[in-house]
Amino acid sequence: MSRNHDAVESGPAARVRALEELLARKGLVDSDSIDKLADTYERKVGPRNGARMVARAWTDAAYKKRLLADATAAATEMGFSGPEGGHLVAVENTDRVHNLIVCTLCSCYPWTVLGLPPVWYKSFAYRSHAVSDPRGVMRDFGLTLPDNVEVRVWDSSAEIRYLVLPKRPRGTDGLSEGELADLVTRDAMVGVAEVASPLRTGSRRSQA
Amino acid sequence: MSRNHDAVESGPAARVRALEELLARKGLVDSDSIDKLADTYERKVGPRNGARMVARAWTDAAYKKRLLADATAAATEMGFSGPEGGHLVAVENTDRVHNLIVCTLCSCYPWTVLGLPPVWYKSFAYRSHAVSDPRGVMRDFGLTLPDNVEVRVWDSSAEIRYLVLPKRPRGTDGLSEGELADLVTRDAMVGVAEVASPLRTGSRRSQA
Amino acid sequence: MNGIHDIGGMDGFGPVIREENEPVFHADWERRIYPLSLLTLRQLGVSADEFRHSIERMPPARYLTSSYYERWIAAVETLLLEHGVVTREEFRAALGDEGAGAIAKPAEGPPATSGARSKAPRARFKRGDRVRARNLNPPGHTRLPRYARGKAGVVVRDWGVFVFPDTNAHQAGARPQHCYAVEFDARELWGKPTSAKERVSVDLWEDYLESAATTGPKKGGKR
Amino acid sequence: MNGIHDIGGMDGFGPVIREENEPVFHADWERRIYPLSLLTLRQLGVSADEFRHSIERMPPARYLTSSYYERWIAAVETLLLEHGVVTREEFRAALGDEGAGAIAKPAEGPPATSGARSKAPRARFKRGDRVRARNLNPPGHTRLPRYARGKAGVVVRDWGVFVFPDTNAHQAGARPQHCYAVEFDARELWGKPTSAKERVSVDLWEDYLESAATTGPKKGGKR
Repeated sequence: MSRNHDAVESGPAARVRALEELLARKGLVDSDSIDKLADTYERKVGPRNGARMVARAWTDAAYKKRLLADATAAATEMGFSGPEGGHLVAVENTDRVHNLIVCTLCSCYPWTVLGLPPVWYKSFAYRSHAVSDPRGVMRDFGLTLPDNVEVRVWDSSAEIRYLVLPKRPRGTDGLSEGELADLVTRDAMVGVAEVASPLRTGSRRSQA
Repeated sequence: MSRNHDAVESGPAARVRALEELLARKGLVDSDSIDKLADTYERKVGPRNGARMVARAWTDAAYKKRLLADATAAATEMGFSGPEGGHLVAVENTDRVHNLIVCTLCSCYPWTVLGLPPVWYKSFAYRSHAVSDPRGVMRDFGLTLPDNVEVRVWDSSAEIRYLVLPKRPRGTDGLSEGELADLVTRDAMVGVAEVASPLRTGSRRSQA
Repeated sequence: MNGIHDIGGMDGFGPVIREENEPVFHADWERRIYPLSLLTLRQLGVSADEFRHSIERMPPARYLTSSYYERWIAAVETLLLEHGVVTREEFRAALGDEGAGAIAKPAEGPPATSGARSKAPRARFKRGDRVRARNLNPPGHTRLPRYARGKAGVVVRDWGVFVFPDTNAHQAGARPQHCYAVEFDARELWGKPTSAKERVSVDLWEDYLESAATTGPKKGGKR
Repeated sequence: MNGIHDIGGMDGFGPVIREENEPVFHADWERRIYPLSLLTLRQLGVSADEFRHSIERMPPARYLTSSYYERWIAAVETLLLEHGVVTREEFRAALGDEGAGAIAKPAEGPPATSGARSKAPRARFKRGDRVRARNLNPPGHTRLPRYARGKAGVVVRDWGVFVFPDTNAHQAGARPQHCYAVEFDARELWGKPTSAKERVSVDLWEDYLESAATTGPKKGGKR
């Protein structure tokens, strides 16, 4: 798979190598700084950050209140901050309202709390249809919302970055904050999925 | 030049050959009919038809009246008719109004009187900007209209096909209908150019 | 559909380049695909509306990277496949792939309309009427350009009765109705503060239009 | 500019395809161009606005046929050239061509604005106000999507003061002003007769907005 990718992308690969050499010669970039920054996004920043905030909001009413009032501060308080997290806003899913995040003009995304966006979030298919047919887009992900649930799409056209606070699933009463965080997916925090109940998986398993 | 084209287009060339063979085997098309139709558009139908109508309108007030009232009939009367000429409309350029024809959604064009459209008419550059920046598009052709001339763009979104009746240039009083027709260009009948005066060319020459 | 073909008002395509002494066809394959297409469409009974829509359903990147006649090749392949004249297997044997129809967006037409409407319906609008193009975004074929939607203009001509592309392209009924030349001020279309006068006339079917009086205040005076 | 990047509401791109267990980067060159870009932008003092606009100015066909990180490569090359850090000759020696900047649409910014505006200007709108997105089609950078232009909505949040992208991207002034979340009913945006409720919120700067009362009749009631 990754070998395939390398083959297809030999053009850009060679180009980036040449660019890096050129800019290194000019003293603009150096290989160590590049490695360090790449490592940060590969290892330190990712959807796990957002998942921990969600899990805490589910278990700590005061934190949830702070999160919905000022998500930037609520993220900083847990150690998550950065240039793209400067204006973070959390939007809450309920039984009546479901939120969906998109950036139609480019691919703005809450890096600090979700890491780098997946390819589908940056795809033309998602960017074009999330605003005109959000229910159809959710169906592409296997999520079919009842008609009486209002869909609210947030197009990140400015410097605000959105994070969806998903609904806490049933059957999670006894779980710890850490166990809850394990359930929370990136897709749920963008709004193309709900957080699956561990019960459902369990019952399906017991039926099998 | 044309060898160059063949090299670039070896993909489509092979594809069209295979398609033609496949459809011929199915009895849908035959090579003679294809040749005949291609010949028609290469030899019989072209901007010369429109130019003759324009020249006649310049010299025959009654014809001009008929042309502006019903261009389809005025074309048929001169022997020009066909499936794409069914709803022909002539729009007249004056000192106060300049008309420009485009088809933003595809490349509709008055085939019967102008032949097949040139590549620039079908280009994305022309289709996109003719409606939002017609004066800029005309400048691409070297035509700069005074600000007090109103520009009227006709987007051929339905089955009406437009023909611009250009202004008759100065210094053409003594010319015959045939000589006038020789002056009328395709570009002028689309509206991206004016018909050049033979005087101006003459005077430029006499200066040289 | 809001396809890539609907590019009126888009930026970024650069200046218009004119070719000196341009030939009618630039290559022998162009000279052949053009009549081949016309003959095939006639044999299959394909309307201009359906043909246009087969081009519009090309993947956007492919549309933009294809030349005009390459788009015709794609359209013919799509229609041959969709009309059941050529199978994917036959295409594979002849072309090495399954034909452009295999990657075209499937057509999503409106429900078929009854033939109840008369063939020469009464015109709802007349010359001088102030109208507004409706904000329609149908999933199928339409000839209402995006740049005109929601904009107010004036009827300058009634062209008479024509079949309706939005249904006709999908064999969902001819729905004949009046088609009008509607003239829009460039300031209305593009919001630009032009000192120089510019107007754009778009030919619009009656179902695309509503009386401007019902949706907004009358701007400007009589014409 | 009405660039190819402004694709909200476009059709034809097919379903959204999700990749299972997707890695952060799909190739080593992606892993390098991303931080390389960030570091270069920082060195050159390029704002997010200017960076975005360098992507938007790619030729449309190239934009659509490039992957996300390939667009970053093009943007970095464009900015290096335009900031005079790398010459076309240097690119030719290193890359074999003159770099993406040689084919990017030149930026056409607005005239520079004076710094007269205060840094914390007064908000013209407040939560609950009915506003209309203006029909602006500037030749340069803008963050007002085409699908929202001319449409009426309601201010649901005042995000505070932000620099104005349309001038800031072109070094034509920061022009700080309030930016609001404006919520549009999907029926207003797409004209569709949806039974199910859908709303789209777009973050819009004050200069993009006008009071809805001045341009059309008030629809609907209070919220």
